[in-house]
Amino acid sequence: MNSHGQLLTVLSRSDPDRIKAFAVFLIEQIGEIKVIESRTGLVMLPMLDTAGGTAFHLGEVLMSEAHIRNGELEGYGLRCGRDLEASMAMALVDLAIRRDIEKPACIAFCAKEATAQASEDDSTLRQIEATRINMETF
Amino acid sequence: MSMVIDAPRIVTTKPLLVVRGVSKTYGKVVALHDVAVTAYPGEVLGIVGESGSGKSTLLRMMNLEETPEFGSYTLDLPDLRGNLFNLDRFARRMLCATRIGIVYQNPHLGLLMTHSSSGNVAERLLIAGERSFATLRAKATDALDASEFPLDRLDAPPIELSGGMQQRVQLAKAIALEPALLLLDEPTTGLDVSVQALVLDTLKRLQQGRQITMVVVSHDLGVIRTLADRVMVMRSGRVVEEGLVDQIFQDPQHAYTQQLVHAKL
Amino acid sequence: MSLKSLTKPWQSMSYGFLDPSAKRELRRKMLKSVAVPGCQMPYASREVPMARGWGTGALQVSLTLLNPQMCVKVIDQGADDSVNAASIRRFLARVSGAPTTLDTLEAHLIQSRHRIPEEFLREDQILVLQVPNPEPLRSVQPNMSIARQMHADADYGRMWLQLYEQIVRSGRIMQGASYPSMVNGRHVMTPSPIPRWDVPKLNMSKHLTILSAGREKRIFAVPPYTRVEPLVFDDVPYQVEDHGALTCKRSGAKGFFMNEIPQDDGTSAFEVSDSEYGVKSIRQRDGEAVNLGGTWYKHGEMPK
Amino acid sequence: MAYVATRGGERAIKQSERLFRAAMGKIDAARVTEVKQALPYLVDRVMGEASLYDLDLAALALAQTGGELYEAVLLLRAWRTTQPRLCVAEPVQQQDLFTHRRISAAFKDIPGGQVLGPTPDYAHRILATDVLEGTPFVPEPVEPGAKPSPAYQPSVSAWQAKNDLVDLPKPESLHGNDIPDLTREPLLFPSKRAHTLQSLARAETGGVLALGYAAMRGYGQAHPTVNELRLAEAEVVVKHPNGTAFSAGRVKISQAEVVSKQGEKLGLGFAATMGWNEVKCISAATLDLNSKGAPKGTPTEEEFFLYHTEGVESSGFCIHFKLPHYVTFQSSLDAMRDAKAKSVDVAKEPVK
Amino acid sequence: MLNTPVQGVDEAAANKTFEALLWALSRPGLASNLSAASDEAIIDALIDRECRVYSADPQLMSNILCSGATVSEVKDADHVFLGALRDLASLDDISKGSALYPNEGATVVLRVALNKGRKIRLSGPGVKTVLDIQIAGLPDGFWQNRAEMFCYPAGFDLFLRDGRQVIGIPRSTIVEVL
Amino acid sequence: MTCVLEISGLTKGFMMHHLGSFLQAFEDISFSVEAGEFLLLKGANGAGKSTLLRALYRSYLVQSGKIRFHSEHGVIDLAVAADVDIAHLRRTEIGFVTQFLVARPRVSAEAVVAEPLRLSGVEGVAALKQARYWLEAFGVKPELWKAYPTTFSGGEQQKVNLARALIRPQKLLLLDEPTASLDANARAALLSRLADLKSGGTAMIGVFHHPGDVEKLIDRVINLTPSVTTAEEREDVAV
Repeated sequence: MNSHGQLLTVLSRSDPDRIKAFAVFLIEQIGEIKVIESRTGLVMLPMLDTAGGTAFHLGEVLMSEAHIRNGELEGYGLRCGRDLEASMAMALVDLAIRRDIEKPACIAFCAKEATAQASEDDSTLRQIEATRINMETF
Repeated sequence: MSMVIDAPRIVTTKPLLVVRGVSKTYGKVVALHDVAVTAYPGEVLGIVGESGSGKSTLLRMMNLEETPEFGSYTLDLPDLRGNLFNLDRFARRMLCATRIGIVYQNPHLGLLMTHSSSGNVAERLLIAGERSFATLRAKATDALDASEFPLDRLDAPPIELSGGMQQRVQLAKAIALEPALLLLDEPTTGLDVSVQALVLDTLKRLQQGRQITMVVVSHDLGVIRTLADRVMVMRSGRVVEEGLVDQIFQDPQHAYTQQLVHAKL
Repeated sequence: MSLKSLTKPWQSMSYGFLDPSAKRELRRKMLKSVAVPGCQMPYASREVPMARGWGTGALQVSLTLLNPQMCVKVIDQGADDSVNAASIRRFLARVSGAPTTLDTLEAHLIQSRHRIPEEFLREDQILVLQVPNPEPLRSVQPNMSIARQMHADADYGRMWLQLYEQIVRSGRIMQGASYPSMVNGRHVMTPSPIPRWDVPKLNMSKHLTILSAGREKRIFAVPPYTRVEPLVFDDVPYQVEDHGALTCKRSGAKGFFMNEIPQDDGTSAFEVSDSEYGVKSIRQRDGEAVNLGGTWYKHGEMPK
Repeated sequence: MAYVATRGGERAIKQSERLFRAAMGKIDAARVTEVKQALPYLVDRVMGEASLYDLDLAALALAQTGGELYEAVLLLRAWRTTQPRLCVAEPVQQQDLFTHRRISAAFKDIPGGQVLGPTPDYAHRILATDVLEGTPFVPEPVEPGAKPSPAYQPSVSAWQAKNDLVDLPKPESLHGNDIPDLTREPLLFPSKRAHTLQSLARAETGGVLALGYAAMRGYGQAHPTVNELRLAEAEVVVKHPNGTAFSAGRVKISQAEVVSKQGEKLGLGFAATMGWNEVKCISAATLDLNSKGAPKGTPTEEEFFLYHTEGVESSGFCIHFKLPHYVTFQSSLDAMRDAKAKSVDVAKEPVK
Repeated sequence: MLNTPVQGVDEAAANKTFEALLWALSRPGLASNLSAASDEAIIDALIDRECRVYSADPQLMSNILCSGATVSEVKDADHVFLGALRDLASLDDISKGSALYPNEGATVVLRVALNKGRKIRLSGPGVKTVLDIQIAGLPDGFWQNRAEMFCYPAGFDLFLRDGRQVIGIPRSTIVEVL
Repeated sequence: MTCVLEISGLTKGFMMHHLGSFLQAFEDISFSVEAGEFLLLKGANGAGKSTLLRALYRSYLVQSGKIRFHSEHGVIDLAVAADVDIAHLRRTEIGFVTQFLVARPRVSAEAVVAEPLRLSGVEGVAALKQARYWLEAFGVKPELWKAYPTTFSGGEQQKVNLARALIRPQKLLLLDEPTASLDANARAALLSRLADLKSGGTAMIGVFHHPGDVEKLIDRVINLTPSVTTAEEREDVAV
């Protein structure tokens, strides 16, 4: 859970209200923030076809992007949907972790979100499991 | 077993058509192997062989529809130098439109079935750059007339015509620009015997009247005997024997030619 | 500082509707189409808020060219007041802030469906034509790859043959609008479905014409001073619509392309197809001071 | 001014739009939310055909067009044009799909098992008319399984390849930017496989079904068997500026593989789309399976089905015939009259 | 339902530059004014992540990278910035497309001095009859080399920039050295 | 006297691949012919008389030996001359007369007869005039001249054939039983034409069932019957 990739994955899926509320409290401590990008845009999603081995485009996903800089360090947020503030919040958390500002709090926030997400998945998968066809009929 | 034939000594004109060392393979199948063809101006060269012998591939190469892996092709015509297989697409198309005529076994390959017959002939002239409607009309009519096509059907689309008439439209299209070389791919196969004879007769007259150099490909020995001065016998992509038409038919040397000639009897 | 102040306000639309990279692509392809007159250049036609076939190709060109200083006129079938023209004009103005006009002489950019105005276009004007089907060879060769090869080979025998066939069957060339034309002696193009009347206006004209087909994703152009020659036989002259002697019943303008209006008594009346030219003619007749421009056709004839 | 007729068009179009909107009344956020919750499969279909994944915008498009699907798709596709492309995500792979539904008709049981997931397939199609009588229809809750279903499932075709039943090509290793993109380049024939699959992914569901059905009924060369059908969620894996890969979220996708005997091996057809839309994927995969060597002008020929299932283009072309065509019509009329006059002249000529 | 979006500064500059380029290419030999006296103006108007660009001028590199374009070798580039051209050899590899794909012919931007130097005569599309202009700063044999390399409609299209001024020489233009 | 043909060491046999056997037709034949000379080939059935004629015409290929023909273009060995040279000589200097006409549909009798002249370059009208003269000489009724010989009786066809074969004076004429089943009038016309040609310098080599028909023309006889007769008689390979 501690790799950068896993952290980002959790942050991008985190509850928008909770991450916004959490990020506000980081702003002051980070200090000067240069906003490189704050926009919505499209992320093209390709898929690998299993019959011909060809990668092709399924379509585009609307995402909100935030790219900020403080000194030499950069923070980045990219989330599904058009909630620009949520992606900005994600970029702030990313930047804070890299700058070692409130790192334990950030890590704890991520851990809590991860648990919530895992529990959501578990619930979904249990419902799915209920639809499994049991083929051992004889 | 027989003796080696000399090079020409009396006839000093240059051959119109010279194909040398042509080879072509499709995957592992050898379509042609080191084939050479020569045809003199005004000569009719017959190519016989069963299907798959490579004769049609060879003809398509002479019409520049296909390119071999090796070999050269020259036509002794003014302003035309070098290996024709190296011509660019434009030069090929113009050469085929203006100097080479072709009649296919299947009229669908050579004709636009729903355009007028005269239009089919006119297309050649249009490709060659003719832009006068009156001239197009006159030349198309002449060519159809020379092919003994009934002029009251001038603008009938080939789809409404009999097989024999369709071949006449192809022929008219082929000769519309007085080509130096006329290629015939099984020109009468698939026609009724009586119609076959008429089409062959038209071909013979045209050839004699205009002294067109012709290469005719057929598996039908009757067609070859009627039209050709000289014959090449092909098998499995190779030339097994060639000679004067009466010699090939009366004194075939190669086992395969003998079999072919005897099977006909 | 708050999250809100860091975040840029959400702009749900770019200037001129198209996002900047879509515009860049159109710019690149417009340049290529000018560099090879009459040659269809493929481009990534984007989806715009209008149905395919309603001028989406021309719209993308207009949207790329427009700026707040550029005055735009939109014509559909000769009329500025046609519903589609009105709708496109409103859209162009709305997303670019460009001023609009109905007067050919005032416009910098004219987007048109199926007509070229009767008044001369100037060097500083750009005409953008809507093209439903950019491929002149479509009727003789439906396969696009083969048709493209035919253009590469300048192989237009079939095209000519089609004209020959029409004369044989009908005694004349039956091609109505979209008359195939040779551009710069090399590429045959369809001038979009403008009437035959308008095709000579493209030949050695002072203005730049861009033709764009959105559904088919093709763009081509006729630069100024470029030869545009309708395909005709030497001995069968090019024939424009027989409108030279007709008089507009509303404006009295004579010698222009007309719309035929069926009348209750079974006869036809005519009115000038270039609606704004008709309006200006009426105003002039009524004694207003109108700036009526010079026209390509004089007394129903196109001077050589 | 003597002449003021020209404004009729502008007024008419303004009023006609008002009249159209009047039927739908006020559109607010609540309505969009309602559409999103009540019609998830319709929202999915619009997102798939528009090639734009965003539940809110798709629901808004539906609300704004009153459910006129072609219009809704057009609206969404047009809006796409205003947005920059941020990047291309990592290609989604079958084994990484967070799977909700997975069945195979080819085998009774498959490694990983068959899970039905959400489906009305076995529901009795009875209208709940009680709702109209005032008794709400409340769905019964799912009784969860004792353990969670595995999120990720192995591929059936991979098992078939191991058993030498199918030839699976080596997957291409393409950089995202190198994958051909139909929205940026024209469709040419023979089309690139990436174009074919992308075109099918955004194709109009009804059109794909009609042509796919033609292939299934006998206008195709191969009878399809559903090899594997999945409704799933895919991670959108992107890169942080420093190069770290992460998932920026999940989107719903559907995917179908169909098989038929081709010589000594099985031939595979494939299709996938954004959103959950089984009928489209099975039909599209059937077209893919049947396209090889299909004769020109038949429903299973690539050029035929790709051109004719592009909903925005075909519906646009269809309605463009409503536009005035009087100039082009006048031009033809003129040629026709002249030709007629000429033929009369010819008839008057003396016989030579 | 909509408010008119505002044209930003960058957008306005790119629009103006393109207007100049389109005008110049439509009227070979006649100069028009870019939004700024730099190749960067051209990059901003034309180049994005879908382009492959070659630049002989290292100063342009940051703009090119910023546009998202792929920096490539000359032969793969659709846009070629050569700065002041020193030798003819660098023209050989520039993509000229083909009769089948004329669209693959590159756009080439060079720095020259207008209104001095060699006199050339232009004709072809965009030129009413003929047009004589002067261009300095191109290597000897440039125009002859160009004519030999092209097989219309294959070829590349030139923008020759002198400060803010730019002239266009599309491949369709026939150039005669006087 | 001028030599027209010198034959030396001529040997011909037939390899019949389907039977796997070889059949000797003649071996080591040598003789020569002068201009205006008429040579009769004699021999038992199967001695190779017709085969020799066809070998001289190059319808057959020989195994060895030389056929030196003194053409207008110099001496050429017909055994190995190029096909085009042979074709040229057949059009201009060497004729072959058989009793059978190869008629083509829709070609009139006069056109059939005129054809060899046209092929050798004589202009159409002049060729036709001569053709009619010879048709008349061989006793073909004028009403038949424009008709198609495909519809003629065997006898009439043969007359057309002779007219065609003999219309053009040749340097060398090969005669393969042209008199068989010919009526008396036609035979007389043939003899008269042959005599004319002979006095004009044409060298002739002929095979006749009834040599008596041409007795007056014969200058020399070559007997082809070999000292050891072959065991089997062979009909020429016919097509």
